[in-house]
Order: sequence, then C-alpha cells, then structure tokens
Amino acid sequence: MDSPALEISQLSIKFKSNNQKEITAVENVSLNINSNEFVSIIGPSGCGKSTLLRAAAGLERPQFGKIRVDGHIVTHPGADRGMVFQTYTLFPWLTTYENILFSLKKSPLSTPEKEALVNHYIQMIGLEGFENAYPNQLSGGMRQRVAIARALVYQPKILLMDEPFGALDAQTRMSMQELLLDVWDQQRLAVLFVTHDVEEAVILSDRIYVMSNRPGRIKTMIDVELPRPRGLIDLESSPAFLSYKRNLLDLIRQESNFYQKIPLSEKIA
Amino acid sequence: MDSPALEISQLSIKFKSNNQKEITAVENVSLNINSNEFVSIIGPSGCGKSTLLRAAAGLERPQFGKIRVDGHIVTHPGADRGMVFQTYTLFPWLTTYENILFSLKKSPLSTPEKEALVNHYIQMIGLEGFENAYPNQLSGGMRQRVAIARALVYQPKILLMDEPFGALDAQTRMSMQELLLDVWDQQRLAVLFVTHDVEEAVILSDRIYVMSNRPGRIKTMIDVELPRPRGLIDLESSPAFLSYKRNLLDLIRQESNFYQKIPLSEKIA
Amino acid sequence: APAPEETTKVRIGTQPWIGYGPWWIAKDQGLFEKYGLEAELVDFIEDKEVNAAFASGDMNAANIATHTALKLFSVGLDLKLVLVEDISTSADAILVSNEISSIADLKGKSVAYEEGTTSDLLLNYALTQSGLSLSDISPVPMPASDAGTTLLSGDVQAAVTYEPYISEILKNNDSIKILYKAEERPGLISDVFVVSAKWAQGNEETVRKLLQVWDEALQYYQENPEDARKIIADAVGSAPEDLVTAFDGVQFFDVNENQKALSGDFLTTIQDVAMVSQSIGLFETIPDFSNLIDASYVD
Amino acid sequence: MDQILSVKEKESSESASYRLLDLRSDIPSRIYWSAGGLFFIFIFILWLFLTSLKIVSPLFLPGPEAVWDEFLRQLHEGILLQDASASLYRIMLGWIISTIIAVPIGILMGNFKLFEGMLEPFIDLIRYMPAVAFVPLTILWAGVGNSQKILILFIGTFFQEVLMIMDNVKSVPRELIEVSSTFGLSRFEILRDVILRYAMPGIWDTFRITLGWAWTYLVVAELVAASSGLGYRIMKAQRFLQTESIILGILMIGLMGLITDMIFKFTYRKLFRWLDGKG
Amino acid sequence: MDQILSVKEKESSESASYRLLDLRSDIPSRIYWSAGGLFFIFIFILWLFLTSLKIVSPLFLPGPEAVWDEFLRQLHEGILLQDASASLYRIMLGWIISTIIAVPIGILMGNFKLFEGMLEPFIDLIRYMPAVAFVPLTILWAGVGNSQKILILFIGTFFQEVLMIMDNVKSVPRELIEVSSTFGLSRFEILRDVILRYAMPGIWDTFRITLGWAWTYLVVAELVAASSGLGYRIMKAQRFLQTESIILGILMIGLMGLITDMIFKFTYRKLFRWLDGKG
Ligand SMILES: Nc1ncnc2c1ncn2[C@@H]1O[C@H](COP(=O)(O)OP(=O)(O)OP(=O)(O)O)[C@@H](O)[C@H]1O
Ligand SMILES: Nc1ncnc2c1ncn2[C@@H]1O[C@H](COP(=O)(O)OP(=O)(O)OP(=O)(O)O)[C@@H](O)[C@H]1O
Ligand SMILES: [Mg+2]
Ligand SMILES: [Mg+2]
Repeated sequence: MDSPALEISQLSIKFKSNNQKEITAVENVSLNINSNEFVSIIGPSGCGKSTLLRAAAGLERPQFGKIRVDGHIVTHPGADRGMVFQTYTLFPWLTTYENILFSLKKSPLSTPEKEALVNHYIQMIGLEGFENAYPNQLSGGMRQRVAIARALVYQPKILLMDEPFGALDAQTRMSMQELLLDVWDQQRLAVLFVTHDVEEAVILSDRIYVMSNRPGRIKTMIDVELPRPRGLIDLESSPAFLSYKRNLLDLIRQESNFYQKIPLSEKIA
Repeated sequence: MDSPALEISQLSIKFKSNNQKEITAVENVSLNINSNEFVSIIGPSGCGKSTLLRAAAGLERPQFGKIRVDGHIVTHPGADRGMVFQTYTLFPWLTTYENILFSLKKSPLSTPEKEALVNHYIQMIGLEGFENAYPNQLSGGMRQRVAIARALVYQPKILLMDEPFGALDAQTRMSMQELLLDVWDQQRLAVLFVTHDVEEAVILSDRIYVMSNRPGRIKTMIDVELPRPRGLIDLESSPAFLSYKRNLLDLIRQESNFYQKIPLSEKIA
Repeated sequence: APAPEETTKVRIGTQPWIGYGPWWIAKDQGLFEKYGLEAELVDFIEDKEVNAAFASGDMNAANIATHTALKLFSVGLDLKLVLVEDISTSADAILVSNEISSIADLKGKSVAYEEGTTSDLLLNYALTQSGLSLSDISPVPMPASDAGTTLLSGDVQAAVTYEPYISEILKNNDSIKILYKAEERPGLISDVFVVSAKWAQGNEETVRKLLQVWDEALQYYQENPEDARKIIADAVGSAPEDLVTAFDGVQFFDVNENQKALSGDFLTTIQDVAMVSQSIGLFETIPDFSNLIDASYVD
Repeated sequence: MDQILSVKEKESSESASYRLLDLRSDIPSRIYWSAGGLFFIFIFILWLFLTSLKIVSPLFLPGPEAVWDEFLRQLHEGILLQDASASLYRIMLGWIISTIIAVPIGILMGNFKLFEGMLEPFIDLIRYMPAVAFVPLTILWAGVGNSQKILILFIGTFFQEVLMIMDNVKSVPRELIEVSSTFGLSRFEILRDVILRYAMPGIWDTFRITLGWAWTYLVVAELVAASSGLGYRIMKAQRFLQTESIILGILMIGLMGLITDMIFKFTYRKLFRWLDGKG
Repeated sequence: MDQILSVKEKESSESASYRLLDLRSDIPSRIYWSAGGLFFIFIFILWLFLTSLKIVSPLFLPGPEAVWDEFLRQLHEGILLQDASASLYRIMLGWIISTIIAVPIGILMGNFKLFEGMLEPFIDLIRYMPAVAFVPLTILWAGVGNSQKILILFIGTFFQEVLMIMDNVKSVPRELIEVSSTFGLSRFEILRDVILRYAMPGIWDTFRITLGWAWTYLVVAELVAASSGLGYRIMKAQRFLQTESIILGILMIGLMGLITDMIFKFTYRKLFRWLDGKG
C-alpha cells in the first residue's frame, strides 16, 4: 500500500455569491497525508479551510483537481472518512448513547458488538453517567466529545476535523487534545485538522500547512519535529516549541494586521 | 476620589431553571477595580463569568450583595459602563458608521462633534472604507471591532468585555489585543475582561481572578507584574510570562480534567 | 295501493320552505314506505345549493321555484316539471318601514333582496306595475335570510323576503309592515316539483307514486291541519304558532288541480314568469319551454 | 450586615414593579395567568352590562343568561353533543386527509428544489382563493354528502399546510444532513432518520395551526345539506334570527378549536422533550 | 493534464443529474422556473382535455375558452375592473384598519408579559371562530354599508395578525435590547429604535401573509349588500349557475392575492437590503 491515505491534488473550488460574482475559496491546493500522520491547516478566517475539508469529505464538488482516498477518487461522502464539524452537529433528539450508535447504522457489526463499541467510546470520552442525556443537557465541551466519539466509532481511516475545539474553554480544550492524540496514536488514523490556533497546531501536528488569505492557497508547509508523546504542559515552555510558535505567528501576521497605532486626538483625551 | 471605579461586594446571583430548580451562578464574589486598571476573570465554561459581568452592567439583579460604581449603587444599565458582549450585538440594519453613532444618542455633544468622534474611532479600528457596510458584509473580526468602537465612543469610565475575542482567529485576535491595550492606556479606562484564554489574560491584565466551577466563586487572585507596554510577540517567550501561564493552567486543570487515559480494547485496535 | 316487495330509493332536494311541507308530512306519516319508496329529503339552505346538487345528478328530484326550473332548463339541464306544488299568496312580500305606503314611495329608497330569487321577481314585477324599474330604487343585494335583519337594523327602508322570515320580522318589530304580496300576480311565485329526465326514464312508476304520495300528504294536511302544521314547523325549524300567517300565505295544488293547471293556466303563468326572469337577467332569450313540462304523470 | 439586608429588601420590593413594566422581563406566572382570567371576567361583565341595561337590543346581542339557557336547552335535548361530535368528525377527517397528502408533498418540496419550483407558484396562486366560492363547485364534484364537506375543509387547509410543511423541512440544518451522509446513509435513510426527525416538532406545530384553521372553515363546510353540526346549527339559527343560538355556536367552535389546539400543545411538550433538554 | 480534464468533464456532466435528485441541492434557476411554468401548462392542458372532450359537463367545469370569453365580456363591459377595484378597496381598508390596531397591541404583547398574559388566552379563543358566522351579527352591528364588509375582513385577519406580530416582536434578540440599554436609552427609545427596527422585516412578512388571508375572506365579506366586487360577482354567478363566471372570479381573486403577495415580497427585498448585506 504505497498511496497516501488522503491525496489532494491541484484542488480549486469556486462559489457563486449572492450577486452572482465568483468567489474562489480554494485555489490549486495539493497535499498528501499518510496513515498515522497528523496534519494541520492554519490560516485566517474565511481563507477556505472549511471548504478544503468539506471537499475531502466529499461534501463539495471541486471545479478542478481531484481528491483520492487510498488511490480512489472521492465523489461522495463515505464511511472511510469521519468528519467533526466546526459547529455542533449532534442530533438533538438522540441521547449521547444513541448519537454515537447512530453512526454505526451501516456497520456490519452485530448489535452486541455495536453496543460494546459505543460503551467503550463513552468511557473513553469520560461521559459515563451521561449516556441518556440529550445534547441540550450537555455543555459545549461534552457535546464536542460526543461528536468526536461518533466520528471515531465506525473506525474511519481518515479523520477530518474542522476547528473542533474552537468553542471550548482552555481546560476542556487541553483535555480534548490529549484525548485526540491518544486515539490517533492507538488507531493509527490519518488526521487532517483545521484550526486557527497556532499553539494547538504545533502541539498536535506532524506537519502544518499555512494558508493565505482569499483566494485560499497553501503558503508554506512546516514539519514539526518535536518528539512524541508530547506532554502538553511541559512542551509549552520548551524552546523548540516556542520557536515553532513564533515562526508561525510571524507568518500569520504577514497575512493580516489591520491595526496601526494612532494617537487619540486632543478632543477625546 | 478614593472609591474604586467598580466595586463588587458579596455578590450572589441565582436563577430558576426550567424545572424550577435554583441554580447559583455567582456566589459571594467580591472584587474591586480602580480606574486605569485592567482586570481579567478566567474560569471554565458555565462558571458564571458572563453573569458577573452582566450584573456589573446592571443587566442582572443580584439576590444578595451590591455593586458600586464610583461609590453609587448600580441598579440599571448606564452610559458610565460600556459593554462588549460575547455574541455579536451590532444592529444589522445600521452601517458601521451608524452603529457607532447610535451609542451617542444620549450624548450632549453637537452633531459635528459626534461625527468627528465616530470618524476617529473608525480610523482607529482600521475600518476606513467600511463606513457604509452593513454588519452582514463584515467578517467576524470586523464586527467585533465595531462593537468595541461603539462601546468606547461615548467615553464610559468602565469597559466590561465578555470574551470579546473568543470567535476571532489568531492574527485578528493579536491585533485586537494591541488595539485594546492602546485605548485602555490612552483613555485611562477601568477594564473588566472575561476570557477563558489563559495567555490572553496574562498578556492584558494587571490582575487576574480565577473562578471555580459552579457555583461560581473566586478561587484565586493573581497580580501580573509584567512591565508595560507589553510587546505581544516578545512577551510570549519571556520566562516570567511562561511561569504565569503555567501557574494559571495548573489552577485551571484542577477545576476540570475529565480525560483519563484508557487503553483501547482488543476488539477495536 | 298494494304493498310492494322491494323499495325504490329516491333523493329529493328541498329547502326549509313550508310550500314543500307535504313531503315532510309524507315522511312523518310513512307515506313513502306505503308506496314502496325509500325517500331521502335532503335539506338545503339556499337556492344555489339545491341547483348545484340537482345539476350534479346527486338529486333525482327537487323542489324548486318555477323561475329556477326555467333557469335550469335554459342552461341545458335535462329536467321535467311534473307537478305544480304551491303558489305563494302572501308568503312572499315586500316589507317596509311604516313611513312608506306605496310602491311609488320606494323611489330612491334602498331595498334589500336576494338577486336571482323569487324576491327579485316580486320586486321587479311590483316596480313594473307601478311604472318604475330597478334603476329608480337603490338595490341592496343580500341573502333573503339577511334581508329582514337589515330592515330591522334600519339600514334599508324596504326588504323583499319570504316566510318564515316575514313572520320573524313582523314578530320582532311593529314599525314594519307588509307593502306588497305575491298574490297580486298569482303564480308568479310558485313552486314546482322537477325530476331528472334521465332518471325519470325507466322510473315512470316511481314518479307517479311520488305524486300519489304528495296527494295523500296534502289530504292529511287538509284533514289534520293542527298536526300537519306541527310536523312542517318542526321540519323548517320553527314553532307552529310563529307560522300561522305563513301557512295562510300559500295555496297548495293537488294532482287534480294540476291536471288543469299543467295543460292550461300554468302555461301562461310560465310565460309571465319567463318575462320577468328575463328582465332580471336570469337568461338572455326566453327558451322554448314546451319540453320542460311533462303533464303525463298527472293524468 | 444590617445594611446589606435592607438593600436586599429594597431591591426585591422595587423589583416587583420593575418587572411588570420592563421590556421583555418575565413576570410571576401567578400574575400572568390572573391577567388572562381578569380579562375574561372583564369581557363578561362588559357583555352583561351592555345587555342587561338594554344598551344593546337582545336581538343584536343576547345577554349571557340567554346564551346559557340556550346552552342548557341544546345540552338537554342532546343536540349540542350531537352537533359537536358531527363537526369534530368532519374536521378530523378533512384535516387528516389534507395532512396525509400535504406531508409527503411538503417533504418533497422542502428537500428537492425541482418540486418546489414545480408546485410552489401553483399553490401560491390557489391558496388565496376563497373556500366559500368553491361551495357550488364542490357540490357538483362531490355531491352533498359528507365528502363535500370534507372537500371544503380540505380546500381550506391543504394549500397552506403544504407550504408550511415545506418550510418545516427546510429548517433542518444542512450540517445535520451532511454529517449523516458521512456515515454512509442513503438519501432515503437521511430523509427518514434525520430530516423528518428534526422537522417533526415544527411539523407538529403546523398540524396544530392547520387544524385550528379547519375549525374556521366549519361553517362554510356545513352550509350545504347538513343535518347536524355546529356550523349547521349556526346557519339554521341565522334563519330565525336566534342570535343566542348563533353566539352559542360561535363560542362552541372557538372552544373546540382551543381544545384541539391545547391538545397539540400538550402532546408537543410530551413528544419533544429533547427540545428543552428535559429528557 | 489530459487526464485531469477528462475527470473534470465527467464530473460536470454527472453533476447535472446529481443536482436534481440530491437532497437540498440548488438547481439552476432556469430549471427551477421552467418546472413551475410546465406545471401550469400541464394543469391547463388537463383542463382543456377534460372539458373539450366533454368528460366533464360544462355546467360542472366550463372550458378555458368559456372562461376566457367571460373574461373578455366582463372586461369589455367594465365590470371586471370595477369589481376588482371595489374589492381591492375593501381589502385594503379592512386590512389597514386591522393592521393599525394589531401592530400596537402585538408590540405590547410581545414586549410585556403582562399584556401577553392578559390578551393571549382571549385571542386564542376568538381566532378559531368562523368569520362567516359573524355575518348576521355584523349587519346588526355595522349596517350594510362598506363598514360591514370591512368588519368581516377585520374579524378574519385581526386576531391572527396580532399573534403573529407578537411573535415577530419576540424574535428580537435580548442582547440587542440589553446593549441599547447600556447606551442609556429609555424604554420607549429602545422600543422605537431597536425592537421595531429589528422586527420590521418579520412584521412586513406578517403583513404579506395577513393581506393574503384577507383575500380568502372576500367572498364572505361581499355576501351582503354588495353591488360590485369579485366576491359579489361569484355569489351572483352561483345563483344564476354561471360556472364560468364563478371560475373567473376565483381565478381573479387568486391572481389579485398573488399580486399583492408579490408586491410585499418585492418591497421586502428593497426595504431590507441589510438582511443579506447587499447595502
Ligand atoms: N456555499 C458557499 N457559497 C458561497 N460562498 C461560500 C460558500 N461556502 C464558503 N464560501 C466562501 O468561501 C470562502 C471560504 O470559506 P470557508 O468557510 O472555507 O473559510 P474558513 O477558512 O473555514 O473560515 P473560518 O475560519 O471562519 O471557518 C469564504 O469567503 C466564504 O464566504
Ligand atoms: N437567564 C438564565 N436563566 C437560567 N440560568 C442561567 C441564566 N443565565 C445563566 N444561567 C446559568 O448560570 C450559569 C452561569 O452562566 P454564565 O453564562 O454566566 O457562564 P459563563 O461563565 O459566562 O460561561 P461561558 O464561558 O460558556 O460563557 C450557567 O449554568 C447557566 O446555565
Ligand atoms: Mg471554517
Ligand atoms: Mg459567558
């Protein structure tokens, strides 16, 4: 098996806006991800990160270029790729347990096998006791954990995550990162992870692609050669980590820095 | 003038939930902020940060305790306190210019004075050329800049900010932080800033209150004695900064860490 | 009549009009059964609904006003007029408030009436007789059921309507009186029994039996007026004492009288009705009515 | 401590008046409900006043006692129950038929732009047409039995219902559909297990509203050749100027409508507990 | 390069069929509109077919040519325009009066729970009452002039309109009200400058929908003492059994309703450009 788990080549995606103008969301993007590789994409808001991920999932049709999973061209969404969305996408009428079970609908496993699997993941995301809670009864962090479990339980080869921790508070976020790294390591997943948090990208990734402002192209690629397993708290004060972070921040600031110091006028001060 | 700009003492706030149970959102919180002081509150999601801030704005009525501004008890919202909300609160039917002008409705200034003021702030937030754009035509970062300008333009003594940068991307966030520090410095504002981003709190604040999980109490108070002006990028690799950050992260992790490493069962691996 | 082995079903469209009363007597007294008929009297509120139901073929027979029969015939409906049921003498009338004393006084006044109905005919006839026309008054069209109410509320000075509304109005207010009654032109306002020609073909015997039922019911009415009037009053939803004037305002026709009418009198009446109908716009040209009347059943 | 307590007292007494007059603020449910009750009592007293002092003639507006007597009479004679059940039967049948057809078509229109484009302009044209005007046509088409009455109720509700169900279906967030497709579900499965499940509370609300509208068409439906029913009773009462019977009929229809409305509201809360996270 | 191009071609041809059948996917507006046009043509041909082959008697359903002739006749005689304008006048007046009263009450109910609690149960009861049943009562109350017709239109629209406006007002996000209060605005200023401004598009839509409903009440309104109007023409045609005139009247009402609907939709887009950020 030589072909990469996910191969995106020369991808371009355009949209028609309200007033019929064409917006190029993604332009000529190529990238590969091998199995058991953790790849992040960072870039300013609106640069096309979500669009790229959606295309990989089979939810957007490219105008040009192609996307291959294990060498096969992607045309539709499929159970080989799990996706965690930027917004909450739990089914509000299903409990935690049922939400996770739902994604196993098409699985050939027997019912007891499915149940064991669901219970395992509930335990792993630390939601024992919340099996019968509806999404509205869960906090934002809990919901996102369920969404991750739901995307993992059917054992996709590739996990696509679109700013999954964007809405979480600092401590929940850290726990989620640990959880994710463990799962990734144990299941030998290929992960494509979108974020706008530089620190998060460095902590998690083997490789980081930096995207430019619209039209979204790949501006730079950075290999993160920090040893694994990475202890999150210790990492943050290591010089290597800080240099990656600084490097990325610099790249990003070139992209957009609107603020110029202006002295307040006399009238106001 | 000896009394602090904002004085919160023994504040407790309870809510009735759907099923008539009482939820204590804020319990026995006391804190003071002097003018030209920048104070942050961090804490896990749902711990009562927003509720505390809303009480300071006069939008929630406390069950117990009191809030004083310049020694006077707060009962209603007033133009002495400006507030920037967690969600976008621009008026969608008004342009950038009109949105900022709107908050000057009750100001005794003359029309030309108002116009000059609005134009000044538009320049400061870097939105020249977007004066006539409606909120729907602006990006998230731009909208939040307008919201800040709108809260500043009528020159309140106290600025209450509820996770104002939570939804912004890394680079926009950095620019906004610089902008905010400058304004704060020039206008000698008292700022009460809610965030769940530890780094942000350290960068901006003179003092940080850490809140505990529900019921929201103040757990610790930390004085941040980093020199000002703080160059954002340089700061991040300074040992003092890193030690504050680490300290806070430790405090926060005690509050909630759901994740326990669990090996995946045989069946799954 | 001999007791038949099996019953024939007939659906008859009616309205709550005392002129159709004998049918309810027949129902009450079991006269239909006696003749081996299973009749269903379907009660409608307005003309237009009976018309539509009869036209749709849902009704085998219907009780309708003469001019309605002419109208249905003129639009090409295949129907036969087999019986003149009654003529109105004082059961249709023009009601006015006290200050009006003649038809001529109606000039310039507002008059409530239902267009295309007996009221329309009566009003037009009355106006023509006094040398006036519709353009001399100010017409206020509305359902006959509302016309009296409107007169009571003082919004119009005159209303054309029929029983039982007339009794109801007079009972409620003594500042209102009858100005003009249908008997001024006997037969102008009359009711007939029509059957679907298609259905009648092959059901000649049933039609004949229906007329016998009518005759027998009418006989009962004449012999037991108290009892008969109560049956009818119940059917139209009123109290007998409220309908005394109403009953006095109709003159029923039995089969014998029909033999004479359908071959003489009534033919001229029809021409008169047709003319007034034409003047109110019921039809543009007066059709040839020779195929409408079928007197064979009353022979 | 003393001082703080006094502040607390001041606040709470002040807050009572504050709450009633403040924009959007919640008020104690005690006050909320008694306001409604008091308003009903007010209307009742006004009615009593106008009629008993003969300010309005009883022919125009009968007094409450006349309506009450009429109520007792009809109840006693069994007419009232018979009318109510006849009407309820027609309403339910007309509405159920309308619903059975409206649901699949609404779902098609909400999910497939092709069907929306095909049917919406036509329905838009038809839905403003007055049901009353269809009465003679419905007689011609459906005779004078119950089917004609049900057809009128159908015409009165169907077209609005289809458009509302289309909107309900469209309210399903695109992301929920997309995430389901990443689990490998077929279009039909997504429709059944995701779109319909999500849209169900909205559809239920549409059911409630359209059933309410069906009641307003009852009189028109029972215009023709009915021999019982609340609408029929009203029409009949009109003939004899029995205003008290008209008012009684109108009140009964309003009440029946309110009851069916409340049943749907109640079952809504029971069926869709997940909406407010009460499990 | 060659290979990529071929992929592209394959995709795009495939995507055309994909789009039409896919859940929620947009289709070219060309297809969207022609589907609607074709459906109208289909209905028309069906009508022509049923009538010209005499499958349905002209008394039940007249052919398009008969309706067209009737249209030309009424147009020629000036009746049509006169009817349409008489009806339009009544509809507008009834609806405007209903709106003038419904807007302030709906605003009060949407902003103050006290008013909601007071009026909602009452309106809930009344709104299911059938407008037709009110006809005799309205004559007694308002005579037989235009005011009676307008009263009927009012009864038909007002109660639903109030509840809808209440909901529109309630849709204003609490944060917008709160942020305005931090600028020191009074309750009245917030109401006028924030709540109403925000709720305006919703209220405009309520206007559109309720005006549409007013059209469905036209026939009932023109039942009594009208001597012109589309509803009157239908009633009269019913008595004279002129089915083509009935159909013409119904079509005209549908069309007029559609036109007023479209005017509101159009002005909505013009008035509330800020909604989709087109400036
Ligand atoms: N369905 C669509 N129709 C039209 N334009 C779209 C559509 N989806 C995305 N866009 C546009 O494409 C561009 C890229 O959007 P995208 O959501 O991929 O950005 P992003 O990088 O994910 O931003 P964020 O960090 O805010 O999530 C944006 O300008 C957006 O407005
Ligand atoms: N109006 C209300 N009615 C009932 N409960 C409320 C209300 N407002 C807040 N709460 C509850 O009070 C608690 C504190 O809420 P608050 O919004 O202050 O938290 P927070 O710290 O701002 O959280 P986040 O970081 O997610 O914004 C939560 O449990 C919340 O559910
Ligand atoms: Mg995105
Ligand atoms: Mg908050």
